[in-house]
This record gives sequence, C-alpha cells and structure tokens, in this order.
Amino acid sequence: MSQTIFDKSTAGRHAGSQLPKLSEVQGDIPANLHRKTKPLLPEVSEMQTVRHYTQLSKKNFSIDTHFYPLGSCTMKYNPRGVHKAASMSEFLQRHPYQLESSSQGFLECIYELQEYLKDVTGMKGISLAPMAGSQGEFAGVAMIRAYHEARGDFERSEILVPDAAHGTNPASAVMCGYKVHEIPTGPEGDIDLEALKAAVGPKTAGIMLTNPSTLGVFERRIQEVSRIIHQAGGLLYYDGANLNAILGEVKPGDMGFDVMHLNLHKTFATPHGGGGPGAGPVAVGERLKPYLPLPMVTKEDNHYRWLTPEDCPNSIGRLSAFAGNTGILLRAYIYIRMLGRKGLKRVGEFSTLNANYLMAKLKQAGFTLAYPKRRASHEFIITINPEKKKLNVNAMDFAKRLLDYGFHAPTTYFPLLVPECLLIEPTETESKNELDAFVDALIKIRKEAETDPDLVRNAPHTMPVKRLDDVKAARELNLRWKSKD
Amino acid sequence: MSQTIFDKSTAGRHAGSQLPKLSEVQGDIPANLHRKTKPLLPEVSEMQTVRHYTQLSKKNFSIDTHFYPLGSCTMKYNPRGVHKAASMSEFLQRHPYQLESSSQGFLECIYELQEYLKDVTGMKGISLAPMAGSQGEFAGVAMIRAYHEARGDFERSEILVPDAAHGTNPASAVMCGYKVHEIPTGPEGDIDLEALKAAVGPKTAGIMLTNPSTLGVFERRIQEVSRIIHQAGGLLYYDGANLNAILGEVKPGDMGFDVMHLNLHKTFATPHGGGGPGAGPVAVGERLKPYLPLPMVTKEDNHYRWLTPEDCPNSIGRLSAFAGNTGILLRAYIYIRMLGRKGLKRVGEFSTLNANYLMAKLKQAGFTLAYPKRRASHEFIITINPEKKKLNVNAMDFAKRLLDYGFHAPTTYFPLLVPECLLIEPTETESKNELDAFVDALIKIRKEAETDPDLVRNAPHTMPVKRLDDVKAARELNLRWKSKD
Amino acid sequence: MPFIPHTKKDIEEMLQTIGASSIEQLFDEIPKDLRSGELKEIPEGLNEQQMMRLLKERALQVSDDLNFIGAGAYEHFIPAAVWDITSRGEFLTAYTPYQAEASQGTLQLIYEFQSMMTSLTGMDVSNASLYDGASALAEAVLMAVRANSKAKARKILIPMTVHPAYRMTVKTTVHNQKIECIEIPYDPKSGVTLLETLQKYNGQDIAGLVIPYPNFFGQFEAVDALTDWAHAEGALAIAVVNPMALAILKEPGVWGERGVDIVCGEAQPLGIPLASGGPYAGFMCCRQEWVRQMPGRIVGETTDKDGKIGYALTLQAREQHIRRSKATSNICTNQGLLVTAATIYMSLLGPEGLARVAQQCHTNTKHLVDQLTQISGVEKVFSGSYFHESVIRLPKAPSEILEALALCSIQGGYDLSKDYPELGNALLVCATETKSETDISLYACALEQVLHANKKKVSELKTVTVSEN
Amino acid sequence: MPFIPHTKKDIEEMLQTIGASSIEQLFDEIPKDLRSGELKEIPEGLNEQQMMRLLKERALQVSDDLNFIGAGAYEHFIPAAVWDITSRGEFLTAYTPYQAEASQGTLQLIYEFQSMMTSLTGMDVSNASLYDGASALAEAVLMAVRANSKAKARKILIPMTVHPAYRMTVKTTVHNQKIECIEIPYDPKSGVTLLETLQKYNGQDIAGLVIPYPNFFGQFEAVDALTDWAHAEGALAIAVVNPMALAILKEPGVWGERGVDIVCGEAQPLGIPLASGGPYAGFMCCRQEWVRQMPGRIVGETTDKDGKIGYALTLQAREQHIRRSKATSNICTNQGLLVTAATIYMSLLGPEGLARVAQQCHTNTKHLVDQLTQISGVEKVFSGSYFHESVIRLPKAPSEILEALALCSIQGGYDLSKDYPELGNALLVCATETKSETDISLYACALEQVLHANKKKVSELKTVTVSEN
Ligand SMILES: Cc1ncc(COP(=O)(O)O)c(C=O)c1O
Ligand SMILES: Cc1ncc(COP(=O)(O)O)c(C=O)c1O
Repeated sequence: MSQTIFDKSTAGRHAGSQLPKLSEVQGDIPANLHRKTKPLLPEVSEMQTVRHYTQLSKKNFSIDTHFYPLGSCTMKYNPRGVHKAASMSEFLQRHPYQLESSSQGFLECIYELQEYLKDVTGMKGISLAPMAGSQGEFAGVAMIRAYHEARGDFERSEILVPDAAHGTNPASAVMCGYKVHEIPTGPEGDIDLEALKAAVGPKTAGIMLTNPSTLGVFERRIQEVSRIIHQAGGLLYYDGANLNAILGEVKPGDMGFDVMHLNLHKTFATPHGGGGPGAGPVAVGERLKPYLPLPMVTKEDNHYRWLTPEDCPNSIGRLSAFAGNTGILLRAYIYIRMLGRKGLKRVGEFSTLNANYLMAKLKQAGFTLAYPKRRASHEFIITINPEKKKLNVNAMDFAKRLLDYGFHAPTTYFPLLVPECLLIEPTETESKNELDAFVDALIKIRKEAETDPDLVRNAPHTMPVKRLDDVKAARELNLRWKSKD
Repeated sequence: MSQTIFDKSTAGRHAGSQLPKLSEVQGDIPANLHRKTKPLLPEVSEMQTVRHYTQLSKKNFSIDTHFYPLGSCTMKYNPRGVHKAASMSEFLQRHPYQLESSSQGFLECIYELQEYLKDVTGMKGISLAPMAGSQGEFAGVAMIRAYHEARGDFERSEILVPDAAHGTNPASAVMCGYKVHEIPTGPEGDIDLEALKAAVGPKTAGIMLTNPSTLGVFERRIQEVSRIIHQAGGLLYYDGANLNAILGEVKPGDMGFDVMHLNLHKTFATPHGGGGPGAGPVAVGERLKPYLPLPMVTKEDNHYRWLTPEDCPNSIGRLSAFAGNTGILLRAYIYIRMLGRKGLKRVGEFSTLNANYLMAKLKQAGFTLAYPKRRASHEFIITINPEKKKLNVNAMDFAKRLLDYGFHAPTTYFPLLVPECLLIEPTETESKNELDAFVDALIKIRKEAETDPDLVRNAPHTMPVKRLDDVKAARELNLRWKSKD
Repeated sequence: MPFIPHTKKDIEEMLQTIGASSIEQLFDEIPKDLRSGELKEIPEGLNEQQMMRLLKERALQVSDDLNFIGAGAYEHFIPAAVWDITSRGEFLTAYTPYQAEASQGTLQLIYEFQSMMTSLTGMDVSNASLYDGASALAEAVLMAVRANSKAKARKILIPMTVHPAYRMTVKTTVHNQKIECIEIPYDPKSGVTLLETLQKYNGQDIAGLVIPYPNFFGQFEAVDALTDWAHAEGALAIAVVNPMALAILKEPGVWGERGVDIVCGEAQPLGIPLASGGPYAGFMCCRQEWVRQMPGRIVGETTDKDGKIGYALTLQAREQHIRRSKATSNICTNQGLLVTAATIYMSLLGPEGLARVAQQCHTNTKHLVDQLTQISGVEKVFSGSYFHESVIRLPKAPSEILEALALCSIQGGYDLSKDYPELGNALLVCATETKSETDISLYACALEQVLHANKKKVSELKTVTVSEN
Repeated sequence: MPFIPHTKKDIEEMLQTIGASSIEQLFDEIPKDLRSGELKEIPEGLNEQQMMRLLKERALQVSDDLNFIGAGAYEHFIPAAVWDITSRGEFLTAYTPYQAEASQGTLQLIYEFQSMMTSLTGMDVSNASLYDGASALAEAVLMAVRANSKAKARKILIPMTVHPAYRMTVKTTVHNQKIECIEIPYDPKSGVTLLETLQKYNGQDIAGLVIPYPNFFGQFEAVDALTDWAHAEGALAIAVVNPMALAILKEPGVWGERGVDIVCGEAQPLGIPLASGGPYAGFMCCRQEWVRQMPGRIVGETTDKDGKIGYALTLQAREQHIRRSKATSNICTNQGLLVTAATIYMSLLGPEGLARVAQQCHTNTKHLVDQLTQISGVEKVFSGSYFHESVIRLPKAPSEILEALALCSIQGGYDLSKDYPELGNALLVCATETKSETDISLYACALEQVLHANKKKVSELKTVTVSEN
C-alpha cells in the first residue's frame, strides 16, 4: 500500500513521451566529466507517476478537504481564481531577467502590491524580497543592525524577545549576530512591563514581538512598550504572522513599530503548499528605508523598473538570486484586488468573530481557557491540563483523536508557556456550522477520554497510519530509500 | 460524513466573488414571467463548494488512482498533456458559430482527424458528429436504412445481432425502426454460421457485430459472414468498441464492413469522465458516403470549411445542435499525433499481450476460462461458475472484494451468455507488475472464499459504503434531495 | 514507447508465460490476408513538448475575439474552482459508476445534480444527462410518443421558433420510427407562436407540443396558453428551455393549469465552456408519472448493509444494457463530466448568483440592442421583450458584415438569413454578463464603422480598460 | 462577502453566544487611539470575473518572447502531469506536515525527493528544501562554519564564477555573523578558477571553499582539484550545482579523493516554471557526518504503533520551533510545493529522460553559439567546453542589442557588462531543450539584422513551423 515510487520502478522503463529528441551531433562535453553511475531516479511510466502521486495526495489533510484550525498559521480558503490568474502563461514563462520593457504588466502588479501593503501596515517603505516570514525577520533585524551601525553605535548586542514568541524570532536574531534576551509574560498574557524595563539598556538593539501575540491576545500596553524601547534607543520589530486579526483595524505603524514582516501565505491567502512557498515582505518606517533589501520596483513617468544597488547604496543587499517568491506576491496582489478595502477589513472582523465565538462555545462546554478574562484575537488557547490530570489524556491525544473526526488538529504545545495547550485559529472563511461541529467533536472526545481513555490515547485510528514513532525516526535515521537487494 | 451539499446550505449565504455586478437599469422582463419561488440550489460559500466536491471526488475509483480492468471499456491512461493542450483558451472559448475565417487552426485539426481515422479503419468516408458509440450506431444503422430506401428497397425490416452483442446494438437498431433478430454463438465464441444462414433473407437490412467480439475472441470466419450478408443484400455494421485490440493490425474496412463507429473515449484515450463525454465517429465505405451525418469539415485550396446540407443533400441530417463533442475530437487528434503510426500499432500489440498474459496467469492459477482454446484479444472472460457451485460465492462477490484490494472490478455478468462471468480488459498502459498484483488478489480472494466465504459475500469492507441495496433504490425511489423540515 | 510501460525483459517473460514466441504470434487467429500494412496517413509520433508547440500554433489560428454570438451556446464566466475540481483525476478518469461502492463521488454528485435540475425546472425527476440540448429534445419527442396514452398518436408539433439545428436533429432521430414532426410558423411581428396557429390541429392525434423558452429569437412564448392547449388536446407538453433563464423565469412545472410533462434543454450555460459546440450536456426532467419512460441514467438514494445512506444507478430496467432492444433509448455513455462541472457551477453560484447572471445577461443584451439600433439602417425585428438574445435587421447581408466585424476582433452574431430567409438580413445578437459597457460600445462603434465608415475609430475605444464590468 | 460565509442570522447568533453587541465590541481591548481609519490605497474589490479580465490585461503587457536567457533560471519543458498533480488541493493547501498521520502524502513525497537528490548529488542526506539556490548557498556557508572543526575558521572562499546574485546573497546573510567572504578571481582565458589562484590561501583559516558547477559562465571548474585542495586545507568543500547537469555530469559525492561535504543549488530546472524568479526551491545535501548541522526540515522513515512504515519530520531538535535561538537556521516555511513539482518531474523523466534533457540543452547551446559566432563581430569569450550556457562578445553594448532583439520577440540573454565589466560587451546565452533549430536560426538571423541590418528577414523565418524540435 505505501510503496515508494522506487518500489514501483523497473530498470529500463520510461515515460516515452517525456523523452526529448536528441540531435545527431551531440556536442563535446569531455568524457572524463561524465557521471559513471545512473542516478537513482524512478523508472516508471507516466501513468505510474500520475497514479502514485495522486494516491499520495489523498493521504493529506488540507484546506480544500478539512477544517484546519492550526493556530498561528491562518489556514484560510485559498481562492482558486487567484491561483488560476497567477498561473497565466505570460506570468509563468517570464524569465526573471526578461527586459523591463517587455514586463510592464508584471512590474505594475508588484509595484501596486508594494503600495497596498504600505497602506495596510501603516509603514513608509517596503521590500517584497523576503521569501517567508523568517527571512523577513532576518531582513528586519539586519536593518536594525545596519541602522545602529550607521549611527556608529556598535554596542547594541541584544534583541529582546517575549517568551511567548515564535521560534523564528530568537533564531532570526541570532542569525543576525545578536544575543537573545527573553522577557516573561504576565498572568493575563501581556508582557511583564517591569521585567521589560529591567532588561532594556544600552545593549538593547530592539525588541521583536507580535500583536496580537501568539497567546491569542492583544498586547494592551503596546504604546508603553514602544515608549520604553524607543527611550532606550532600541527599535521595535513586528512579527506580522498575526496580522489577520487586525487587518483594517489597527496598523503596526501606528502602534509604534519601526519594522515588520508580513506573511502573505497567512494573511493574504496564498496556499501553503504542504510547507511553502510563502512570502515575507518587510516593511519599515522612515528611519529604516535606506536599508531595505533588494530588489524593489519603482515607477517613473508611468514606467516601472527594478531598483538597483546603485539606487540603494545602503541596502542590506539581496536575500535571493532574483526577486523573491514573485508568484506568491502575484497571488497576494490578486487576493487584495478581489477583497478590496472593505473585504480586507472584514477579514479582521470575521476572523475575530469566529475565534471569539469558538472560544465562548468551548468555555460553555467546560473547557479551560488559558486567558479566560481576555477577548480572543483571531485565535485563542485552551489547556487540556485539567483533563490530563484527571484522565491522563493529554493535548496530543486530543489532537490526534480530532483527526479521526475529520478535523485537523490545532497547534499543540506552542506557545511553550501554556501547559498542554491547543492554540486554535478558525479563520474567517469557516462557517458557524463548521465551528459548531468542531466543538461537538471536542466534547465527544472528552467523553471518550472519560469512558474509554485508550481510544483517545491510541488515536488516530482512521488515518493511513496509526500513531508514528518519532523517537525511532530520530534514533534510527532512515532519510532516503535504499534498494533491498 | 456523506452529507449532501444541500445539508450544508444556509439561507442567505453565497460565494461573494461569484456574484456578477448588476447594472442599475435592469431591463424589462414583465413581472408575470418571473419565477415565484427560489430554486433549491445550495447556498454555500466558495470554500464549502470546493471542499464538498473535492471530498466527493475522493470516493471514486479512477484510472488516475486504480487499475481498472473493466472489460469492453478500454480504461487506459488518459495523457495529461492531451487534456492540457485541448484546454487551451483559444479552443475552449471558440463559439461553435465563430466564423470559419477565424477558426482555421481548429478546423485543420478536425479535418486531419477525419483523414487519420479513415486510415485507421480502412474506410472511405467519415463523420465525427456522433457524440458516443451508441449515437454512432444509430447514425450507422440510419444510413443503412437510407441506403436501402434510396434504392427503393423498403422490405428490409430486420437487423441481425449476435447474442453476445452489447446492449446498445439492439437498442440502436430499434431506434432506427428495425426489428432485431438474435444470432447465437458457437461453443468457441464464433458466430453460429448455420444459424446466420438460416436467418438472412430479403428482410435483412444488415448485421451489427464487433470483432473481436465482446467474448474477447476474434471472429475467425468474418470473411464468410461478410459474404453471407452481402449476398443477401444486407450491409455489415462494425461496433468499434473493441478497436483497441486490432489497431494497426486489421482494418474493419478490409474485413468487409460497410459502416462502423469508433469509440474515441476508449481506443483514443479520451477520459471517460465518470460516465462521459465520449465521441463515436461513424465511418463508411464508398456506398454509404452520401448519407453521412452533418457536419463534416472539408478542405478547399488550403481553406477549411464545414460541409452544409446543400453540399450533402442525401445526408441523414444532424445528430446534435453543433458539431458533436469537439473537445473530445481534439483530444483524440492530439493522442494520435503523440502516438504516431508506430505508437498506434503498439496499442494493438500491447493490449493483446497484456490480455493474453493475464489470461495465461489466471489459467495457471486455476481459474476457468470461458474460451480456453482461444487466444485472448485485448480482453478475455473467466467464469466464476465453478467457485459459485462449490463455495456459493459468485462473480459479483469476487468483483466487490476486488475493490477492497484496490482494484476496480472487471465487467460482471456481461456478455450475458457466459454465466458468472468476469470480462477482463487490462489495456496496454498497465505494467506487468500491476497485472501480477491483480492475479495475486484474485488468488487470495478465492482462498478467502474457501476459508471465510462471508468475508467475500459481504464485501466490500473498505469503501465509503458497504454493499448497497439496489432493490431498495428501485423500489423506494428517492431521486432528489428534499428538506427534512 | 509513449504510455506503454513494458521493458524488454517484461515482454520476454510475458511471452514465455503465454507460450508464444512473439507478439505477432498472438494475432495468429486473424486470417493472414486480412492483416493490414502500415498506417499511411498518420504522421510520426511527437513527444509532449513537440505536441504542445504544434497545438499552440493551431490555437494561434483560432482568433480570440469579443463574442456576441448566442444561438444555443452562451459565453458565461466560469469560476476557476469549477474546472479545477472537475479535472481532478477521480472525476475525469472514472468510468460510468457501475460499481456503486467505488463510485460514491460521482453518484452523489449526480443525485445532487438531479435535485438542482428538478428544482430549476419545477419537475419531479431528472436524469443524469443526455448528449446535448438537441438530442435531448429528440429523446423527449420519442418519450412523449411512448408515454402518450393515445396509442396511435405519432405527430409532434414543433414551432419554427425552436433552434433550427434542434429541429433537424429531432427529424433525423425520429423519422425512422415514423413519427411526424409538424413545424408551426411564428407570428412575424412578435416572433412567437400564436395560439391561433395551433388551433387548426385541434382534435388531431397530436402526441406532443414542443415549447421553446426563451425561443430561438430570444423572445418569450405564451407558455401558459400553449401548455394548456396541449393538455386540452391530450398531447404532452415538452418544454425546451435555457436553464440559466429559469433562475429568474417561471419554471415549466407551473406553466398553465398543470405544468408541462417533460422539460429538456442544454446545460452548457451552467459552467461549460463554448468549446466549439461540445462536449455539452443535454438534460431532461419530467413528472413522476413518466419516470419509467425516461431515457438515460438515473441515480437514486439507497442504503448499504449497515443502513448507511449511499447512492446507486437505479431503474436500470429502462436501459439498453439490461433491456436491450426494449430499452427506452440506446444511450450508454453520456456527458457525466459536464454534469460534474454544471453541479459545481450551480453550487458556487447559488440561487442568488444564478439569478444575477441571468438578469445581467438580459440587461446587457438590451443595452446592446439599444445601441446597435441607434445606428442608421439597423432596426429591431420583433416587438415584445426578450431574454438575452434578440434579432436585428441590417442594411446589408449579415455574412459580409460579420466578416468585416471579425477584422475588428468581433464575432458579431448569428446570421439568420439562411434559416429564416423571410426575415431578410437578420442577425441574432447576444451579450452575456461577460460583456462590459466598453465591449458593447466597441461593437456598436465597429458596426457603425463597417456600415458607415466614419466616426470614432475602434482602436481608440480599445485602449479603455476592459475590467470595468 | 467574498470568502466569508456568515449570514446575518449567523452573526447575530454568534454575537449572542459571545455576549457582545457588535463585532466592533470584540476589539475593545485595543486602545481607542490606535484604531485606524479606512484603507486608502486599496481599490474597491473585484469579483472573480472582473479580476480575471484585469489580470489578463496585465498579462498582455508581459511579452511572450523566445527566451535565450539562462543565468540561474532555465526554461525547460514541464510535462502537464507535473502541475496537474502538484495543484491538487491536498498538496496545494496543506500546511507543513506537523501532524504526521494526517500528512503522509507530503511526508512520503519529501522522503522520495530526499532519495532522488542524494543520488543525483552523490551525498548521504538531503533536506526538504530551502528558499532558493542563492539562500541555500548562504545556509551552506553558515553550515560549513558551524561544522568546521577549526573553531576560529570564519573565512569562506567564493570564486567570482559563482552567480553574482548568489555572492550578494551570501554576503548579506553571513556578514552579520562576522564571516568573511573572499572572492577568488577567474582565469580570463578559460573562465574558470585556477588552482594557482587558491594557493595564496594555503595554511590560512579557511572554513570552506565554494565550487560552482557548471559555473556562472557555463564553464566546467576543475572540481577534483578544487575539492582536494579544500580538504588538504582543512576546509569544507561546498558544491553549488545545477541539478539538471548532474544527470550527465560527475556527481559531487565523487569529486576528488573524498567527495565534497555539502552540495546545494537551485531545483528550478526540475519542473519549476521561470515565473519571474520564484517561487523556486533551494536544495541542500551533505555527508552523513554533518546531518545535525543541516538547516531546514528533514523527513525520516519510521513505523507506527502497528509496525507499519510511515514518515515523519525528524531531527527537529535542529530547528527553530524546538531549539529557538540555538537552531541551525531560522527557516520555517520552505518551498514544499516546488519540491512536490520537482519530485513528480524527476519521476516522469527518470534517469534516461533527465540525461536526455541535459544532453540536448548542451547540444542546442553549442549550436546557438556556433551560429551566433559566425556573425561578424561576434566572438566566443572563453575557451574550453561548457554545459548549456556560454559567453559571447558583441560589437556594441549588450543592453542596446537586447532591446533591439526584443522588438523581434527575442529575449537574447543576460548582459554581463555590469557584473563583469572586464569582459567588455559580454552576453551570456542559453538554449535549452525547448529550442528548435528554427528558434536558433531565428535568433542568429535577428542578431545579424540588428548588427548589420541586412540578409534574410526575420519574418520570413518565422513562418517555418516551429514544432520540429
Ligand atoms: C508567529 C509566527 N512568526 C513567524 C513565523 C514564521 O513565518 P514563516 O513560516 O513564513 O517563516 C510564523 C509561522 O510559522 C509564526 O506563526
Ligand atoms: C461493445 C460496445 N459497444 C457499444 C458501446 C456503446 O458505446 P457508448 O457507451 O460510447 O455509447 C460500448 C460501450 O459501452 C461497448 O462496450
């Protein structure tokens, strides 16, 4: 059943209509450069390939097949029309170095997207170059460094990061050569301001945070945080992963942030592709504009062109060979055009409505909220700790059992500071019916945990495989297929 | 789980980006013509639609997911490239009445397909108009009638049909106003020539047969059959459903047939779409050319144009509003271009090789062949009668259990004259590995029938539903969704 | 070997198992003198890359004009989701759902299609498709003759306002069974069938009356009166309708006193691309009492061994594979994939979306006709309102004008002068919801230029953005 | 409301459950003075139909020329099956496979991808992708510094024959960590890095040497000697390769005595469309001993509770979501969908198909260079053989010539004069397997005309059928 494509391979077989015709004279690559062994690629027919990968695809949960309330990931509907428009052959066939004079329609889209995203974020400059959130973070922190160094300030060696932050935040800071200083969170999910005050100083290059935070709540004293950091000479980085919650409601630029990234593959509905691609444009206030990474598009006399290193002598440089994940940029552009200004505002409103409704229902059903006194943003956390203590069934068991009920699991065990947590993000594209069904499933699972706990502990039962042994995967590393004979 | 789309509907919901903008002035359709009740169409979001039908699709077996040896149906690989090429926007957007001067590229394809199919069949004239095999049959028999009547012969009221024939053959003859006379088959699968001789006479308008027949064997005395019918003044109709077996090997025109259809959705790999569409071009010898149905394409001075009723005064007329299933014609054309003359011949060779191999393996495994002394054509029959007698497990049980093993069932209980039959057609696009796996599954099922017959009798066990109650479906007719409240 | 997976070793092993020395030998039952030589007309094969280039060249020779032709095939906007899902291998490459347990996707979808179609038409029962609208009408005529209790009734009345190609198709199909189709002329003023014209068939052995809606000219027939006339005469009323129009117009199930008996038509407007005329999908609905006379597949809800709901082909005793020469029709392969597209389309559009499309088509066509008839020499042919097509008269032969318009990248309509010479230089035009104001002005402007060679140039207009619709 | 399914009734009921009077109220924790006004730059929304027309207009302003540009992004033929399957919702709209049991499709596919890539490169381990080739090289440099046992080694040698944008990307990425990138000049005759040039770094604290293959000029570096030099110096050898070339060229795993340590590069040639430069997929492979230094996701085979084989993300302790500030990289979202396409592409092509594509690209480029250099004033810049790109010198500024060629619908190559002013009017040209003889002649002919404005006209050539390749 779960044969690999290599198990289906037979030496000498090929998909005949995929073989290019060879010219008679075959050039002159010296024989000593040729490879000696045939690479281990499958030798299968076209139909075998189609069948194998079609069958594999059926083993995935996805937005097109399942409710997918994976917190912090904004798994919303990815409009099919957007995918189709972005897949027009003119866009797909355009070489990255095709002349600007032959590319105006494409450059226009990219330019307009830059303008739109500045509006959405309240920022003054933007580069669409970063290829995902974490590269956006890297670029943002690198700009913070460039800014300080340009002022001759080489002392700032630390980036502050709240303990609730996503793992990419500290990792990105380190990639930029900074030390990371963790700031604790208070009991209601806001940053511990006293701890923050104690931490800032001349070594503070900046702080990275997301608001609403990954705890699913809005940082109420954000203006004070901003004041503290700025007074210490640091800058504020905004992790835009949660922008969906506040689209059209609050702008990071207005909250006092100096630099931020957006996750187009979250907020702007570009499909996540089983792991990517995404795009993580980085937007900045006036101070950081000179440092934006290349390339960017500018408009001069109705003509669009790429900005060059000569145009931007202080740019931190390039992040990729070409212009980043332009196909994703195009999708975000199209999505924005479809939603329009009203539609974008509704995203914030309805993702928040859905999260608060789901939270209220789960509370009614007796589940334990991590922050019961707070509004949910577009996501919220419940903790399975009470159930674990009473029934010895943990958050992961609940998560796995949800799969059997046809729901993708919420994010589990993140953020790290809430024990046995499920971070639940329904997004605005789910209907009330779907949310109600999800609540019903969680209630049923809790009942199962009471009456037949092993059923839950051994879940899932209806997936292509039962619960997998992660420890074995890491201990007996098997990272590629090898012939049995 | 198996909710209908109506169960997911909520009054007042809609897929916002599919609503056209309305002009302010809205025309003048009189109010008394308006409908009074809202039609029962689903009111769902775009994502709900995508999810519902994506999930539904996953409940199907198909060529892209499973071996599908459905006898008489030629379920071979449908090349993805063909589908893509035929889906180019210029082809999809062309209105059927778009001017010929604006359509030459399309007409050229259709014209060349006509020429190619004449070559393949050994016929002299062709019309691509029929939209499936059965409409081709209708057109062919209607031409036979037109031919006799044009000669002032109004006495011929019967069409002969072998008892092994597909149901469409007698049904088509009747649609053309003929009586059907069945001709029995001999013990080795050939037509009973004595019975044939006894049946022919002045009432004989013609005979419909397919060669190789639906029994999976070649009618060896086809030349004699032809002589008998022609001597009686009748014409021979060839049901092209089995053409895959003899592509590039024998031409129906050379066997003495006067008229035939082709099933492009079988022999020429156009996908069957869960029931259609197909295309059933009808090809004729010299005598029947004047009667071909419209439209057809002709070429004059490098210009392609449709033939009109004025060009073809004796045509039997039209079979559809436009030019038939042109999208399917285009796919067949492209498939032929990809295979080329050598590739087409290989289709006959390898479909025959696969069938004979599978037959030999099943014989070795102890299954009972319907015609053990014969070569298989591209398909062959085994009978489960011995198993049924011994174990009380019938052909349908075997068929249903095969589904659990991940194989679509062969055709069951057709042709009617072999009891408990499975008509097996592997096609040329399956690999030896797949055929071997299929044999293994049948052997295992027979073993199950011996050790745990209920397992087989109650199969399938792993499909979205267990065995369905056909009797109830017909007795308690429920043909459309009705609201429960 | 394109699409054939056999290696040399495979072939050898397989022949050995069979006990044959060559593939050639497997054909030894075929008389030698029948074995044919090479295929002569077929060129050498192309790999996928070569093929794609060839087909792109062909496609370039099919112009991508602004289309104002209707006449039975309508350009509507098709949401991307429709064909994205329809083209999934599981729908695209499945066979007819004979093995119900392995075909629940297709079967449930057809059941949903049947539900949508019966509701749109106001009927009790729908089948799972016929070939196209024209052949569906032919089947409806055969069905009416079968169903009609007056055993000898073999006459069918077909107004000339039915699509000419539909009438030809009906004739080709039914005349072998000695059914007579009588064509009913239309009122030259209103372009519809007058009740008076039917009166001369009072008391005759009429099996059925066909009622087109909207009719071929886009006009609205007096459906209530026609339906009642048919029933008064013991004839079955057969509606042939555009399903898109039924999103806003009265459904045939409530026409007249009792509603019609059979409704058929072309499902193409429901998410199926123009594609040169096919594949489309004919549909047919009827009242419960006629269900056993219905041609084509029908899906019913049932239960499995565990009592769980499932779907299966039903009433198969009507069909050729069971009933053979006594079947209600010879149809076997139908237009399943197009039903898939139509079902998804209707689900995406919903009642509101479908109504809006229908409404906007009407509005646009009215706007088009208003603009075109302001051009001197161009006039409306019929009085009364219409749906989304209308007939205009030109000062010159339409064929000439259409060729001239094509030079401006406009396909201007359907030339009626061959089918209806009595109407003179008549042209049938259509502007669906896909046309913007600019598109319509572009047409008007081009026609003005073709007829009078002056005024603003088309090229000027073309620069206006076309995304405003 | 596009994509939002809520009805009025839903909203009311939901607010009631929450105990809020309006959606507005749900934002009451946000300081009032922060609430923002309307979005100003964003236009009104468009429905799908309007949007498709707008985007078609934009697409029309992107010309669809014959493309002879390479320079790190290569136009190869992509079989239809690749994206038909890749675009299936289950691949397209899934997240990173954190819930392994519900993601076996993606996980097994990545495992197969890793298997294919390790074999192509001759390495032990592959990850599941990085962003693109350039950022993969940057990660490889960081990894080499981490892995290198000489604790203080923070110097990396990068030949100038590495893609200029890759060098910039590496610099941007690594300089914050105080890693020094030293650029190594090339031999102006052969366009490759000479061993002599490296000798001056003998005995220095070099962490790694980057070896491009083929290099940016299309030429073949002396990979065995370079690898051995690196190892002799205690440096890691990092190959940055075109995976397509490895279908026929010696894999980095066997370069020199011991093979390289890390191989990275751009997977774009494997079934990923040009698409203006992204999304593509960076890949990275390494020897077993460095696996714990690898950035990015890795999938491993394991078993489930019943002992059945399954797949899961593994060695997650290297990654940011577990190890946070101590992770091997900050990468999280990667290029999974492109890996899907590349895997299907490699499966369809197989070893034979991939080798043929590589071979034919080489042959075509050679043919192109031969034809272009027959034009007076056009000459080859480097001696020695090349893969599927080569540098020619023109008699005028390439930028001018490229604009002129574009008027003949030809994108003629990559202008090297900015990045390598020392080469003069140099142009990098490339003809992949997608180019026919006619295409190549068309280019030669157009260039001839642009330079010398005479001889046969381009338009004549264009009528020749282009499906012959
Ligand atoms: C809160 C948060 N920040 C940052 C990221 C990193 O974004 P990306 O995965 O696009 O690199 C994510 C996504 O996983 C996230 O959820
Ligand atoms: C032998 C035979 N004849 C005729 C037909 C009818 O062809 P179609 O289904 O295209 O109408 C079929 C297909 O089902 C068949 O197998």
